[in-house]
Amino acid sequence: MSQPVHAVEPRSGDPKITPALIAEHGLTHDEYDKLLDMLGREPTFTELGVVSALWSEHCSYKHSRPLLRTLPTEAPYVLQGPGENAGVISIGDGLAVAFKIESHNHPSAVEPYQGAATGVGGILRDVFTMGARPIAMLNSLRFGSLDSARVRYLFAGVVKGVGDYGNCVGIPTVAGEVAFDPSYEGNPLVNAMCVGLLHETELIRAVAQGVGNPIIAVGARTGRDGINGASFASEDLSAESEAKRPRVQVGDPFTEKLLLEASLELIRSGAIVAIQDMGAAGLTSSSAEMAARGDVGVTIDTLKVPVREAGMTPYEILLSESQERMLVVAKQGREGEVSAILEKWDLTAAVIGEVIAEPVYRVTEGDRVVAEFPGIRLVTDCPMYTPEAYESPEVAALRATDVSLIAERPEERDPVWTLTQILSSPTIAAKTWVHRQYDTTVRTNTVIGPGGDAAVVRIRGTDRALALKTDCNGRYVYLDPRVGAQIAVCEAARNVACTGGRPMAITNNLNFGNPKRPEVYFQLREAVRGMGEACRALGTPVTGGNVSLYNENPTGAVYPTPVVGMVGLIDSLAHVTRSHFQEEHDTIVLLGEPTASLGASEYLARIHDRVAGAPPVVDLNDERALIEALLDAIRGGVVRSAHDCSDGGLGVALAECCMMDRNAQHGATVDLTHWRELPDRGLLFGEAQGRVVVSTNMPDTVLAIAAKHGVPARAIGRVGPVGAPLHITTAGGVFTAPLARLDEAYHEAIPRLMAPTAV
Amino acid sequence: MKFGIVTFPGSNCDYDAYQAVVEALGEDAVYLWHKDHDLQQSDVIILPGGFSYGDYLRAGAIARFSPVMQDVVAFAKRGGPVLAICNGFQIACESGLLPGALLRNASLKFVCEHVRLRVESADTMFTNRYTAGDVLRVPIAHGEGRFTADDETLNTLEGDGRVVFRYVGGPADADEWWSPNGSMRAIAGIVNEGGNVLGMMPHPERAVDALLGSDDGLRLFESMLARVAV
Amino acid sequence: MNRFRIAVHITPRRGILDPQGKTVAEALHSLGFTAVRDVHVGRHIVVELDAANADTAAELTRDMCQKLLANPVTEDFEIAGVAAA
Amino acid sequence: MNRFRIAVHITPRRGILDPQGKTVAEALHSLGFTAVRDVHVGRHIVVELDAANADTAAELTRDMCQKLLANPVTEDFEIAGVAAA
Ligand SMILES: Nc1ncnc2c1ncn2[C@@H]1O[C@H](COP(=O)(O)OP(=O)(O)O)[C@@H](O)[C@H]1O
Ligand SMILES: [Mg+2]
Repeated sequence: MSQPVHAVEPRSGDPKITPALIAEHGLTHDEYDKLLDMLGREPTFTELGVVSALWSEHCSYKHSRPLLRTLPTEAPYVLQGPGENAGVISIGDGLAVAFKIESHNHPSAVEPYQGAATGVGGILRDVFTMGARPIAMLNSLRFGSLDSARVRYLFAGVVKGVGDYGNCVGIPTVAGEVAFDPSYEGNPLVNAMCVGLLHETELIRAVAQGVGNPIIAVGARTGRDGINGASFASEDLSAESEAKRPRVQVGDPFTEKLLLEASLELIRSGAIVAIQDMGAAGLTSSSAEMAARGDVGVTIDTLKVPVREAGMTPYEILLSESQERMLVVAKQGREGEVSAILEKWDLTAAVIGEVIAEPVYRVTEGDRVVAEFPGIRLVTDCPMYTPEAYESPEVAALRATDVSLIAERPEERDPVWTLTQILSSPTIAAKTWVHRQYDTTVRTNTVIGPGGDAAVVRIRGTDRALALKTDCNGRYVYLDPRVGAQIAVCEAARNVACTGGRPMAITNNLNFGNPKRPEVYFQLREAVRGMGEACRALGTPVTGGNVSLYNENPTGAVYPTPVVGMVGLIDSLAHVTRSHFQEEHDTIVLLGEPTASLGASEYLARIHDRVAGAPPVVDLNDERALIEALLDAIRGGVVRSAHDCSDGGLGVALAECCMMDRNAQHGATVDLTHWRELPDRGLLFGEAQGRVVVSTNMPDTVLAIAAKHGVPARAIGRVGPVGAPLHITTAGGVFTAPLARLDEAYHEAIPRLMAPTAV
Repeated sequence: MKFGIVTFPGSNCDYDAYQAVVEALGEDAVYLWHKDHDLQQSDVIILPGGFSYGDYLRAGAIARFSPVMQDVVAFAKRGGPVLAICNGFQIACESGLLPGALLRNASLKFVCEHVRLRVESADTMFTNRYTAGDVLRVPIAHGEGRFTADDETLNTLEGDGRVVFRYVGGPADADEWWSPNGSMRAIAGIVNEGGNVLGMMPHPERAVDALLGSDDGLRLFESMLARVAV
Repeated sequence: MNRFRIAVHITPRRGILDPQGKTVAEALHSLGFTAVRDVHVGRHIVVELDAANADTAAELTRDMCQKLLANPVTEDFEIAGVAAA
Repeated sequence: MNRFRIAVHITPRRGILDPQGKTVAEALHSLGFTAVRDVHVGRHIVVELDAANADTAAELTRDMCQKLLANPVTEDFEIAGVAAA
């Protein structure tokens, strides 16, 4: 039953509504019919723009929402689940953590530096608009092969953009991942995650309320930046979107820093009821979403919006994606306080509208109405789609390949050669070239920064800390979306547990191709299913996330990449555990069991240039037991270091334990002959899940704790002196890897590849 | 003793300096607002790190004109102790409190890591709790830290023992000069002629807690306690 | 072959936000330069190269701007002058 | 009062290491621009202001350079052009 909507005269100078114009705005026939039905008349140009933005994939999640509804979102400590600017969990003592991840893939493909920088800016605003002070950033990046000059340009630009923005605002970037694979050529993935801290009492939601309350635009002026950016982010990358370059936006981290301080002061002042970032589809989506959440009407006068350029139309003002802007709903009569706080920070505030009783979304230009919709239907009437889905037969065939038949290369007779080859694969190699450009220590809470498993950030005034990590192996998800997504959750949880953290909750970023292609929608559906299963099994609800579809380029879709951002809680700073060996003579214990499986491994990709086989099987109950056992042992004070086995398998994990920290490199002597029935390459480089390499001075206690949890465990060797080599004995014989060789392979690989790149 | 920490628009290590003084050192600290002409009777002024005015144009070039800087300069001319860290060092150079300039890192990249700093002079109000030759582990995090000055200035600095900290720890030899940012003569920190203004790119306030990797910076703050009359 | 010195101006594209220019303009105002209306900060690049004549030198430089010196997404460039060096 | 557009060049003083120029030169070589001998990167600042005439406009701008736009320790500046805007 559509409410009556006033007739709205077309604005002189605006284009006529034609089928071509409708198509240009990305509306299908059905969607346009829905619009006509909602309005009961033909839309104006402004209204068409508003709807095209709000009903774009980016704003409406029209292809993913039905799937996202299946994810677990609840736990006693979840204060805010999906649907807000960020998720929020309680961590005790009246403290809470707000966190969310966001993608800026398409903008970064076009302009890596600004694309990445503005991505960081957006996610920062999502977190501080919840009333939280950002305390840590993470980033999850995917690129094509570094052999390509264009890819090196994208990689260098993205890393600089992430760094410059976060460094300037003064938030440490403490963890992340970077992987390289030809499938991301031309369509890099740039996901940024922000974690903030707040008092539960300071939590504020972006819900417009209170008839008569003024709506205030805060921060930077509105320019013609990124108009239609939201629909831009919902299209395949193509020659056309190359032509859309001027839509790229420029970030201003300096203004962001002022906005951050001003916003937190505003929220603490109690003078406002709601605040939201003007992100994708700028003023349009922020105002419409806040109104919908509060089920109220709003009216906005575009003439009152502070603009950067003369002659901007309502259409442009509504859809501009100029950065560093906020929309605030203030308490009636307290506008003065609001502008006083903004003046203190040299920022501008302008009342541009108000909350009204009438259930309409109305935009005026002065006193003439240029757009009017029946309230929340603008948001709620967006069509939802469940496209056809089936698995690509090629992928099924690849998964079915018996990779054990792939013949070894002659060089592999020397396992040290194989090991160094894998260590120097850019996906495995140290990412110091990246995080050396990030301020990892500002705010003086970073206990463990980049370079181990998860990052550890202490909570001042308590004895506790957060453990943070993003993870996803796109190759696994490509070969088996459901299992691959389960593994992404498990690996993130394992990384968190290795530092002594109890996995609490996740945010996630679903980076997929064009959902209208059945094999892509299949990947999306199965990955979300697997993610949900793993989150249920590990008791880590999903508190929010982001969906980025149409990650394609003329050469095809990227690997389906559901990035998991995990937040864990460390109960006592005494439990903080590092991943590299600490003390000579400590016993090395392997928790979990190796298998022969080489499917989907880095070994196959790097040594044999093959992407094939089934990803490692993952048993969610075993993963849970492993985490419990590990945390018991850590809390019992018997674990000196813990490092999970992931990409590259046990061989890489052991090498990393020896030399990942260049300030303290220990050798080790390891005996794996217990698994003599396994082929060496499976034993050393297979990526069996559910494994952690622990070093301890009390092995019996560790083994007993593992047994209690039903986790297979075995002492496999001892930590050697500083600078000694890594000796490994297998059924195939003994080999000795000098640390210098491992160090060189692991630490110099990316610097060497990036050397020729100018800034 | 009371530390006044200036907050410029874009400062982001003011909080770290505050925590170092209050939590690690156990002294008083107040934030000083850039628009005010009020140092609130502070005994020591800290110009903290960050990106004042976004480091636009040149790091420190705009902040130097903040109202509070007139008072800070006057305070320094009266011999008042000023600790200028990172962006604070850049501001101090721009405002003439210290000689030279801090240019974009030779690598053209922002660099964040723990570096080794050698104490070149223990005979300043900022370093009397160290011994010359001590090698400290202190974080750096900057994109424009390449200390640059003409030879005459450099020679004077060396001659007068005003080079306080130097980057060392070359891959080959731990004592070898080795600058992560291309600074001339590997200079990491200097004092003014009066010895009461210290400018340094590394962050002593981030090195006051072993849990975070080093507490080698704490003695710098303790040195001021020892020497500055209250 | 002759040696030429070519000056190139790289400027933020009009309409695209220039936070640096904006901040500098505000700083100039607070310094009392109230007559200032607008400021834009770009790069001034001087390239010295060998070429047969001034035209080819300029041609080469234009090519460099497109390939490397200017960001085609956010910046405009202009060959400001070609002089024999 | 008239509106003027003044272009200012701010260049790293000769003798002071210009890593950016060096890196750009190398990058140009690796892109095949082998004729490039040398590159220097400075700032190109465009100031728009109101003044009675071109001379006072230039005067004002010179003053801005001395006060803020250029660093006397490491940079030279030059008023490159004054145009009516
Ligand atoms: N883009 C990045 N930004 C910050 N830290 C990163 C980034 N990429 C990798 N790291 C850090 O490098 C270390 C190794 O990363 P990764 O190989 O993903 O670990 P794991 O295999 O245990 O998941 C981690 O500490 C991670 O946080
Ligand atoms: Mg790990």
